[in-house]
Amino acid sequence: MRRVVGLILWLVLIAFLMWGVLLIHPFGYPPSDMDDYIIENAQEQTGNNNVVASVVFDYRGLDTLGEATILFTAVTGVLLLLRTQKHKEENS
Amino acid sequence: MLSKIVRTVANQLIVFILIFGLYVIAHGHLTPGGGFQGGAVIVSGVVMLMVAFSSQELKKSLRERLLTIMESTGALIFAALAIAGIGTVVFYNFLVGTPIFGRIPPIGPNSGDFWTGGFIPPMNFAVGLKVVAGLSAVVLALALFARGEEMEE
Amino acid sequence: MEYIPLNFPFLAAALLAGISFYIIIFKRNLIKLIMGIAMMSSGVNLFIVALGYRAGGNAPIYTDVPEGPMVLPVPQALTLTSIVINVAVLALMLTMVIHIYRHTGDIDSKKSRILKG
Amino acid sequence: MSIINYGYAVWAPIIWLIALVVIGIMVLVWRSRGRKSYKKGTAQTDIFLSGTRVPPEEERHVKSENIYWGFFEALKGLYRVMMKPHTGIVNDYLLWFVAVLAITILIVLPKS
Amino acid sequence: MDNLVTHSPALIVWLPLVAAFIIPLISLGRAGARARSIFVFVIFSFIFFLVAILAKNVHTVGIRVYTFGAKLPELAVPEGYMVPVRIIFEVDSMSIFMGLTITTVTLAALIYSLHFMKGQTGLARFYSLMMLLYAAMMGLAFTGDMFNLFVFLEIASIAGAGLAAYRTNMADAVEGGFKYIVISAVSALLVLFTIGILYAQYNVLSIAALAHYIRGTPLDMLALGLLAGAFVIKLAGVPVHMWAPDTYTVAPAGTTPMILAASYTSMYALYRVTFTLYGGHINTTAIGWIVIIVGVLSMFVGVMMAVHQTDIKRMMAYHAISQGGYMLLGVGVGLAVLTNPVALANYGRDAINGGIFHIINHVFYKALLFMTAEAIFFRIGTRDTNKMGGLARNMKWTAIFYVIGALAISGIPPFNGFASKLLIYEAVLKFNPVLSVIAMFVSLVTLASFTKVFYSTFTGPQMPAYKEVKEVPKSMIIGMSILAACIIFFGLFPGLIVNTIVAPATNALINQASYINAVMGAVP
Repeated sequence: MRRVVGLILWLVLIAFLMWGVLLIHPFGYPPSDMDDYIIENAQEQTGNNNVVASVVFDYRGLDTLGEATILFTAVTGVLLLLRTQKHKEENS
Repeated sequence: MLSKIVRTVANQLIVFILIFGLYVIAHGHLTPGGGFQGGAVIVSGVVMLMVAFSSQELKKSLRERLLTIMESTGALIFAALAIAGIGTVVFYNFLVGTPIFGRIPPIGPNSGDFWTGGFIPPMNFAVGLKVVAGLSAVVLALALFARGEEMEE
Repeated sequence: MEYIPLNFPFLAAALLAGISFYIIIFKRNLIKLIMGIAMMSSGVNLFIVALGYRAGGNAPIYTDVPEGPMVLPVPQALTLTSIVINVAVLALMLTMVIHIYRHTGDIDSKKSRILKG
Repeated sequence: MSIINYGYAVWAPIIWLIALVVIGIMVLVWRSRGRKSYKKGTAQTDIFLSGTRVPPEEERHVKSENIYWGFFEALKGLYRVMMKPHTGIVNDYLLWFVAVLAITILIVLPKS
Repeated sequence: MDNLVTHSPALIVWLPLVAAFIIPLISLGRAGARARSIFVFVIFSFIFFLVAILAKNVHTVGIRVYTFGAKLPELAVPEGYMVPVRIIFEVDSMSIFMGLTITTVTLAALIYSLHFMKGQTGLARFYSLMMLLYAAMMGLAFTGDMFNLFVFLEIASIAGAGLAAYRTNMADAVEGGFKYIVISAVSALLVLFTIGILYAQYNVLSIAALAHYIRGTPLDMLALGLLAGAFVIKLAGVPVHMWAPDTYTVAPAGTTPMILAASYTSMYALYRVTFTLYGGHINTTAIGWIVIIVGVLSMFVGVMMAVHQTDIKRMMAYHAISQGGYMLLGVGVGLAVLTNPVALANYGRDAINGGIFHIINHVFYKALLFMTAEAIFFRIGTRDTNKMGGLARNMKWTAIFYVIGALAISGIPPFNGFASKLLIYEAVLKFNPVLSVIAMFVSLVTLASFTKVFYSTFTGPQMPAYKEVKEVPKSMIIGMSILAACIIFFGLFPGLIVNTIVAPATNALINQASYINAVMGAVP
């Protein structure tokens, strides 16, 4: 029962996804308003040859701060969960 | 702990892995790569050491305290570089035009100049430091926990 | 480069994401569940990076680049961000699975259901 | 300021509070005029259980799962249906998620 | 001071992030614990001050745009160009409404945690994660960029899951955290996929620019469906609510309100998407009805499951789902009549007002209730109501706060729950009387369920096992009393609150054009 319903729903969803991606612009010919601006002006504005690095650190710098934060969060979470609870009591 | 051959080779290889990782980090603004990628390369070296020797060996040198300090420092440098442009706007590339990494390369294809990129190369270093410390800590903590041990202070 | 009929790269990425949906619905093993999520993230990353491809384009890096158009840089940056995010999520998930294994002695999702009802 | 006013419904907490206090005083006045024969601490207040032993106070406390027993008994069928999806298995949660996604898209898509 | 106001949107997100990075360093020192507490509170008071001045600023000048890395904060679109390139923070009244809610709750949670967590291990990382969760929620509320929204969504999920699984020695805690992270990861990946679809069509990522271009093509509607589904699971609407009781039950008390607030930031994201991103250009009736149906189902199923529970926190978690249904119902009615100006003016606006007002009310009283539940757990070590009894004799303050929260959640005047529920009832009655009757019935069952728990937990004879139970420490009482004071204030002056912070938020949601103009206004 669960298997049949699950299969049907899954097929519906995957059909929608695949139908959707077929409507996207032809592969290799994307619209490029924002990216053209970046490709043309990145060298001048950030003084940097690597446009991807310009995007990562300058144009979308906050995303990268968020990304670094996510890594920090995950490391903090992992070390928090793998702590030992027996000794090493906090000095309160 | 693996055999002596593996350990010797790993001991030699770690130098090259470190150099390659540092190269990827340092040239992140000129060639493909950057802080995350280079950091991941260096961490792969750490994992190699962990396989060749053992996590118990490694935890003596990679202490939790050291890794925490390294990671927080990397993140703080990144955040500080982000806020340093607050005279204009946060994340303003304030280093462009200054002597440190401030040169502007010729527009169009060129052969690349190391001292370009504004705050991007320092940020790459900060991120690299952070990634090395963070991922090493995760890998080491997971490996040690699986053996019922813990990281040393 | 010729126009590729039916957007095959997008289709492949969507299919990868779709298959991973099958895994996360039907596989009871928690490690397999995590692998499904990793696969889904790969599918989504492929999709996004394929969006930025421009026919005959070079990498958007001006160091010794040949003449010609450049592929879009923003999708590559987004993919970079998303890869790191997924690494972080996977690390945390694996940690929790280790703990679940410690507590229940099993990694079957049917066995770890203390909270229900 | 403290009025939500739709023309037909008005909500003014301060006026409501004043009204509450006035009504409270009236109730107290009314209560003080009642019978005075009730006395605490006498046999008047003891529990009488048809002659059987009255259990001590701690055992008389009604447990949480016994409260509203009739309500749950009457709605047994509803609860049987409702408990079914709450299996606690994470895969089932994701299956519901897929169902919601599929149905949402089915409803939304024809509007384009 | 002017500089501070100008840069406050960025600083409000930046400061807690930096605080989270510094906290592990401070805790390494010898007097780590004390220094950490002082540091957290100094930083957080400053953030609170920043949020307050930003709220005042937004109230006077309208939408604030902050562009990261541009030459001027207001320069969202580069000179002589037609699309925004950089990441934009766009703070309107709705964002600041969420910001005020989150900040108040976090302040109460931090004060509460001070004594609650004392003597536990791993506190440095615990507080670090709390600050990260706060930063992520504020970023989610302020951001004007789709991908940035995804990033903050992920930070919030990871930090929330780490906090939920904090008590790793209990099997259920890890399980709850795991369920939360799996659900969050899958829904966040769907959001990312949707961002890909939108980016492929319009080649922009900023919400305002996307809203400017969206015209309701089939791909747009597919994206709307995926986004709505992904956010509904994050805000725990029935039938994808099952993770919420599991996670809320096991999270330590100081963090449960924050995870709850995080789920409401997802609700904010849903409103942002439906109103601001799609609102003006498509017929929103269908999506409005989806939101209404999810809301009604949430109300009913949530409350019926809640009556049945014997675990006190799990009961409250189900009530959180049920109350979330009220918000969805109110805003859904507004969404369904968004394209009909007469109905919108007649009752739609009031419905949205009620739905939004209910967010802040519910976060306050549910946070208070979670805190009382965990205060009981703190003293007697169990969450099972079957084992409790007579606790009001020893824990008077906890009992009083519980009563305040219970009356507020059941919609008893003059507490704040009544004000927002009244708005919802009245507006929904004009839309569809059946829905309004269901809402009132749910409120009734809510009261019944809280009465049951009050009876079995606080009243009755003193249980022999709990003769020695003491009142909880001061800082926990202070944390709870902040929220209780807010509840009573909001209940006594609902008109003031509605006029100053709720109605502007409603206007910000409905008025899509001004949101777009704030970014795209200069475009030829």
